[in-house]
Amino acid sequence: MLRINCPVCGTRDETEFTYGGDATVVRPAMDETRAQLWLDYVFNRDNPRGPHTEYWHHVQGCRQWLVMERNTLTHEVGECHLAKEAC
Amino acid sequence: MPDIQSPLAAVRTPGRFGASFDAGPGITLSDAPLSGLVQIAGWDGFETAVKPALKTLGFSDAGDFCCSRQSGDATLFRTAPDRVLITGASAGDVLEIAGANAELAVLDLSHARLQINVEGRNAEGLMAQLAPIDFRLNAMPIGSFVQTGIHHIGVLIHRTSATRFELMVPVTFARGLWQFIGLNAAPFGYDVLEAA
Amino acid sequence: MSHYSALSVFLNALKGNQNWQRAWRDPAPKPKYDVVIVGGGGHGLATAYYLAKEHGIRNIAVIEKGWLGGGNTGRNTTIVRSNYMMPGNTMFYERSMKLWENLSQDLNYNVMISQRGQYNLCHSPAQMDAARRRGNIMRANGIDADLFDRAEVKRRLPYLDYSATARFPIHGAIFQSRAGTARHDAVAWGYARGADRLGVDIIQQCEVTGYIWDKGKITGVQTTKGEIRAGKVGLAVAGHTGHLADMAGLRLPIETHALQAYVTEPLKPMVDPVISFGAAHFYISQSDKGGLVLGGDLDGYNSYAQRGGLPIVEHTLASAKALMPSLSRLKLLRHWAGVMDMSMDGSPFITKTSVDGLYLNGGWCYGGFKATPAAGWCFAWTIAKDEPHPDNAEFTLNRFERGYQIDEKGVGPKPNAH
Amino acid sequence: MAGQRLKQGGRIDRRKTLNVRFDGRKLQAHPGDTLASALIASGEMIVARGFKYHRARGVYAAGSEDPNALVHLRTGARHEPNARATTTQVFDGLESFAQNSWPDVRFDASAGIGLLSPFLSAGFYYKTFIGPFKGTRYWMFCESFIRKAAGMGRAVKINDPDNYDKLNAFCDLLVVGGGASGLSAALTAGRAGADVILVDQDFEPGGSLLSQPVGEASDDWLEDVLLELKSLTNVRILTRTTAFGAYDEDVYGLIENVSDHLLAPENDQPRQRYWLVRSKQAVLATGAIERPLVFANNDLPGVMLAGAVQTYVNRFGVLPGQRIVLSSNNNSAAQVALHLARAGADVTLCDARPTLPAELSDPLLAAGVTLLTGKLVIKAIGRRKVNAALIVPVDAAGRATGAAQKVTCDVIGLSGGWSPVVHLWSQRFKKPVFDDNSGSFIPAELGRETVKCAGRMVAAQTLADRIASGVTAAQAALADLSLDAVDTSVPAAPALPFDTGWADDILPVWSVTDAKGKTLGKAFVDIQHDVKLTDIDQAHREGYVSVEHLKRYTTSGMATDQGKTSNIIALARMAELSGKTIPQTGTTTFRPPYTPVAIGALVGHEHGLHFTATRYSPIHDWHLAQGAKMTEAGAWMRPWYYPDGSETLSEAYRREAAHVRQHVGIVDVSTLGKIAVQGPDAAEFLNRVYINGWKSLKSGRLRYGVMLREDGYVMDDGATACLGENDYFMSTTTANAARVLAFAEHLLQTAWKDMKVHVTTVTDQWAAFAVAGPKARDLLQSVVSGADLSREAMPNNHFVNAVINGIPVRIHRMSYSGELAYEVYVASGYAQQVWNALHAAGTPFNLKPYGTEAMGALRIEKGHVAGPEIEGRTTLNDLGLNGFASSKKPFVGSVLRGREVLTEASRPTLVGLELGSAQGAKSGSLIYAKGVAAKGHGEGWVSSTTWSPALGKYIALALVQSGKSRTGEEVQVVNHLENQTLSAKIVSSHFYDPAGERQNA
Repeated sequence: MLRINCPVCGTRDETEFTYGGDATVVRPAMDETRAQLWLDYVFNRDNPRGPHTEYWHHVQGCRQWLVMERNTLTHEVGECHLAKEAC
Repeated sequence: MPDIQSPLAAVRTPGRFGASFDAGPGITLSDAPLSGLVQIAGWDGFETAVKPALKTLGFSDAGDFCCSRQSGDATLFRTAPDRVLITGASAGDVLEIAGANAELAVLDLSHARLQINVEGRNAEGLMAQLAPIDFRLNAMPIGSFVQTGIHHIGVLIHRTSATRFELMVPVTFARGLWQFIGLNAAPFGYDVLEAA
Repeated sequence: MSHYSALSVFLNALKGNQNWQRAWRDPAPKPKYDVVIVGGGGHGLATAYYLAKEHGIRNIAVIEKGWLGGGNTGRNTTIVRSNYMMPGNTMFYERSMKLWENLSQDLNYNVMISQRGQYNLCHSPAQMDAARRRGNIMRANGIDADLFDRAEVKRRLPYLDYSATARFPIHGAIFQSRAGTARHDAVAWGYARGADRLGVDIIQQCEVTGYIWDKGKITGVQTTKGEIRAGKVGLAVAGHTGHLADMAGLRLPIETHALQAYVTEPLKPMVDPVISFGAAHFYISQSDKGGLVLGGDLDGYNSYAQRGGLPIVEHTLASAKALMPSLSRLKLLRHWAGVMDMSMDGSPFITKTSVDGLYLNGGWCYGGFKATPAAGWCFAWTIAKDEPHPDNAEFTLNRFERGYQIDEKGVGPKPNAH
Repeated sequence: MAGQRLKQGGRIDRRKTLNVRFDGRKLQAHPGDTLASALIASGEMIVARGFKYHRARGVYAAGSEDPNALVHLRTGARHEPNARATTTQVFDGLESFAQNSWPDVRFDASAGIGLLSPFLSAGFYYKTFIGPFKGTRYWMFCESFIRKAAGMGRAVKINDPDNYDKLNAFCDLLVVGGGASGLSAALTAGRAGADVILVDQDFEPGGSLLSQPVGEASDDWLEDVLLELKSLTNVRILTRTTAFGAYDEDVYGLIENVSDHLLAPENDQPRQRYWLVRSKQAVLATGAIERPLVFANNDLPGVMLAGAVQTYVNRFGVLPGQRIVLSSNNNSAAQVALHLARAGADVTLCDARPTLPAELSDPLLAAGVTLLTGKLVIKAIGRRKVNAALIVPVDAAGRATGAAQKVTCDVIGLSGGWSPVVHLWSQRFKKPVFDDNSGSFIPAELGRETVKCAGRMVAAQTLADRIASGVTAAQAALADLSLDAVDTSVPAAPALPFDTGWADDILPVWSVTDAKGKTLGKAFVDIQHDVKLTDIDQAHREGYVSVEHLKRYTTSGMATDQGKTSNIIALARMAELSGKTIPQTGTTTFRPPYTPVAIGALVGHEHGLHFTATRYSPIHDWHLAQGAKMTEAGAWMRPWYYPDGSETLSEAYRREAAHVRQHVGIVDVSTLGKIAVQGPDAAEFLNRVYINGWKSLKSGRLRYGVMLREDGYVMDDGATACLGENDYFMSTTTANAARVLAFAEHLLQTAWKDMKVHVTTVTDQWAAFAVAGPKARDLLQSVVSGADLSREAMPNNHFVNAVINGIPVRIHRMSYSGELAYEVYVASGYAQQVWNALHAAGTPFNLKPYGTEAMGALRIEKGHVAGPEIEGRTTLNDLGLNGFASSKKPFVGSVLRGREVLTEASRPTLVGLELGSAQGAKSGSLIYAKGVAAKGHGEGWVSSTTWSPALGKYIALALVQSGKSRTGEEVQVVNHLENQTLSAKIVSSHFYDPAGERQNA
């Protein structure tokens, strides 16, 4: 059981959230027409074994999308902040 | 306007259920439609933008994420950095003033949720069976609220006294949740009150 | 090396079982092989076996960082089936099924392939329609399939929940009678022994730490047991594909996720076939030892940890009780997890890569175990001939660029949903 | 001789006798007994049969590590297989039965299978049953017998009548284990004010202290500590509670047996309660399990763990035998010998060590114990229970060095040292480390702050050490909690005779063999799975040397006890054979649960109708009252059809659909997803997520829109209304509502952060009804006020606010059925009133409700796509929706939809099929050209089918390769599964009123 430290709601069970995958991929601008950039965004992942920056959506809480650091090998969770406030 | 119809009409049977104890049932369950529920949302500068609207209800600011604010019959919940929910009959009073501000988005949700009240000496114990939250008084003091899941459905839970929790649940899930809460309440013994 | 048979068991028993020989050798790695397969699971061992058997390439090493079959080969729910609908999948999995059907004889090792059948339950008219499409494609491709209505399912599986309180009533099921289970560990051991008998060196406790490069081409691997040169290097490292691909500079359409499996205490026979619930991701079968083997959803987030959490345990067991309410008082004995390469469309890769000398077998999602024979067979073909067999022609890495997503579920590029 | 109840002693209440039965035979049982102690007290030596060879088995241990005493418990719906007698607290009316035996556990017909054991050695299955035949039939034939023979308990297929509660708990400190160290930890933390949960699997706290004789000094210690703990309101003590798993982020799963010690749960209490504990810190004080020694016939009833014999004597007042031989390699058996001698047994203690220090041997000799040093039991003698022990002098490896002597006895108690219970720790942190001093695996020092270990689990030996380690662990936890330990003066450890532990001077012997290393008969490592020492040897010979291979090849450690007493022995044997140390050989990974957990316990109340939450329309009860047949649509229940009398589905939907075309019908579409899209950038947002343009949509209008996934395939469709400049009302399909909302939030919060848009679900706020049919306008106009619904005032794709019976509604004009149609939106709390008003007003217009099946028929007649067509693999072009896509702007999916395969001309595209036959096609049938063999994947498939009341024939929607260009072609529609081959003509998917005159009426 992961416990996710939502900046709005506090630390909560993972069951209140849905997972959104790798948060380091950057959605191309709307007017971007190069397919490769879209392919990278939609399909390709670093998939690291170790520290991972990932999206979580607090669907049963504040409905904010969060960006959280988590180790994929140990499941240790780290920093978590609002996706809106992430750079 | 006619009465708001409860989604529990067919499943709420007033009476006494579950375990029996000398001290009487540990739980009392009841429900009530929300007399008003309004969401105000905004963007950067939300806290400033929303102030005038909140002021009309007597709230000084948008509040914080853990505790409700009370003013008259209105209760304010800061549900997200850029959102508040206001319940109470007077909540609708903000629709006009907030609606006039393009930096705010207002929404009447008064039919979207039903209030289910969990009350009694075992209220904390029952709540602990329902949601993954620490409901003990020191962790969740009177006036605090949480948005969480019961039976995997998003709900807002407001503690209004040491022994009372008010649950705002989506009306279309209310019927099933009510039954689910009843199953969980059986070991404490519970009374179901007449419709409000 | 001794041949296995009832007679050999009998004769050995008379001698107090003292004369059994090693099932496979424990050689030191040679400096160079024609082919090095990284990964000593079912897929890697099968690849080596078929390279040697079908293509006459016998100077092969299989390198395993731990113990043979210690990855997903030894962690799955042992189900074997060929009920795939998408072009690109259908015939591949049917090849696998056909190989399974004679694998014990081929390997002279009883992998206990038991075709007790699989039911995929349908809980709505829409699911019945989807099942009909799948079943028709199977039939039209020479694969057995039957569609049963509720009454027939109830007759065959009377112990499921047909009551008025079933949250998702059973409308019917699609059935593949040739589906079933195999003894998962035996598959790794049988292929290992088979490959070893054909001269393949199986090297355990040997971890790949890097590649040997020559002018942009991979010409071997660096390992904890030293450098091993190779004409070709094939990866068959389910769950760790991303990690080994990363060392070769490849970024893949794969996320690694943990999938849990569960077994109950052993019970006298109660569930003969494999049964898949249609209202949630859940399936059940009973092992020969008597344990009910349960499978469910992914934990849902990237993980290499080989352990899962309680939320999915709860959900899986709730599905079990929803399907078969009488399971309630039976006891869960053990739950564990494997790490899966979840690809972006739920289908695998058996392909050359953009790096010369490097071949990839991965992205198996949940499907890896049942694919073992065909994956080995097709990967061997691809490595030996430098081109795919028609059965794995679509399992390329560039299919996303082309837009050919082999998406059996139609959920799109969401790895944890396949 | 068999076991018997002592006249005095034990922590049982002799004044009360409970009615407890085993295979129908009445047992002597008192409150405080376990089923196992009652069995022993009643002379029931054979309580089970072995898994493979059906050898007689007796009670072996006194806790959850027992490999043998598995029984059927209770009858009827509360029947439970594989229940462990050693942890079953007796109750009045308990019925238990032997399992895996026939006709009787004492005379099992299958016992003869043991003669075949040489042929059933390790890996036997892998080498046989391969057969000379092709295929799998031969194996499956053999397997059918193997399956019947295997398994242990028998399950009943009756629903469980009991309830299970799930409880979410939080605490500062979870202490697992209520023995001396756990109690000390809990007390230390409790005094400091920490919020503590202390759990113990037993029904009484005390751990091994309960195995001390009643009246021993440890009783006072226990009483004092428990008294103080119970007085602390910040300490929760849970007995009968097993911590079965340790999970990430310091989450622990516990099972509390609330009612299992009763005949049935009482007063609406649950059978069990599943605690999900989030603990900031944990002290694991889970104790240790005694290890046996392996020798020939070590599975005979009467062979037990030495500590278990002590427990039965001291805790339960049961002497398992009168003549007891103890076989030991460490100091811990000395105390056992002393207590047994005091209880009146004739005791012989064999110790592998050549000499014992005088402080041990003198008191033992004084108590009348016969001491045989440098000797161990090499064979248990007896047919169905122990009659004698064969004892030999041994060397340090356990090999016989001289002649054997036979000692008559009825119990052989074993102590090969102890294994700390590292299971929970290992579940989280993987591999424990080997401690040479104690010869056991203990938790590694990881520097992990949140989990501390104490007591025997870290190989603390004396009671004083164990208490001290509990205090130390709690202090460390308190420090990490930033709490001060106020008073650490836990009551001092009482002095116990021979309080020695097992580590000092242990001689690590694992098995006892002859001089050549052979056992003198079957010697079991894993007693439950019938894995013999020779099986381990054979696995080694065949190269299955890694621990995991060993385990899987021999099945050692994989039984219901998960090898609690056997894993270390198998490992030690493999180490010995490989010439390696134990740590070099490895250790297995421990998996949850620690002890088996009832499936129902983890399910709680989420079963039956509450398996998942159900969603009901505000007028659900009306549908039921009308006799509607309901159907599941995702979480929702929807009316499928409203049978008139005995109508079938087929009859009802045809009538309902025809009625809509002829008169007017009403369907509850409250399930549609509804999303408020608000803010200054709302129009731009819609412009991005929909394929079509939105900038021009005026207030009061609505528009159909289609959304793609990021990869360019169609995701969803629906209509969106412009309520005001910054205010839109989006509708989605029922199935995709949650997904669309989450996707919109994702885009706004991660990619388009500067857009001023909020999306909020309003699905619950609004009920919606579609009123469709030629008389729809007349009906609505007759009941609404404040709105002109005339064709001129309100054309298609417009909406208007109006009032029905004083209730505000919003009326959208748009048609899914192809008829003149409106959607009436009303706040859900008023939905029933408005629905009733529409029905009341509808009588003159012959208004009838229709269900989802008729709705489907109508939309198929119109060629509208729905779930079967938007199935996740279809493109805009496939579905004939390309025309909606704007070429002037980018939108979600607009680049990737241009990929090669997505734009191939030959892709299957949406067409209509007209069936000439008297039979309809079935969805999921495949399409083939005429005259072509119906093989392969086909040229397309049938996605939706119906009888068309309007056209008077069967029609279907299908996706067919190059579909549009094949209009007019006759094709085969093949349903292999149901032996149906039909002929159909490809037509436009717009079957009915393609010009849309009816909906524009």
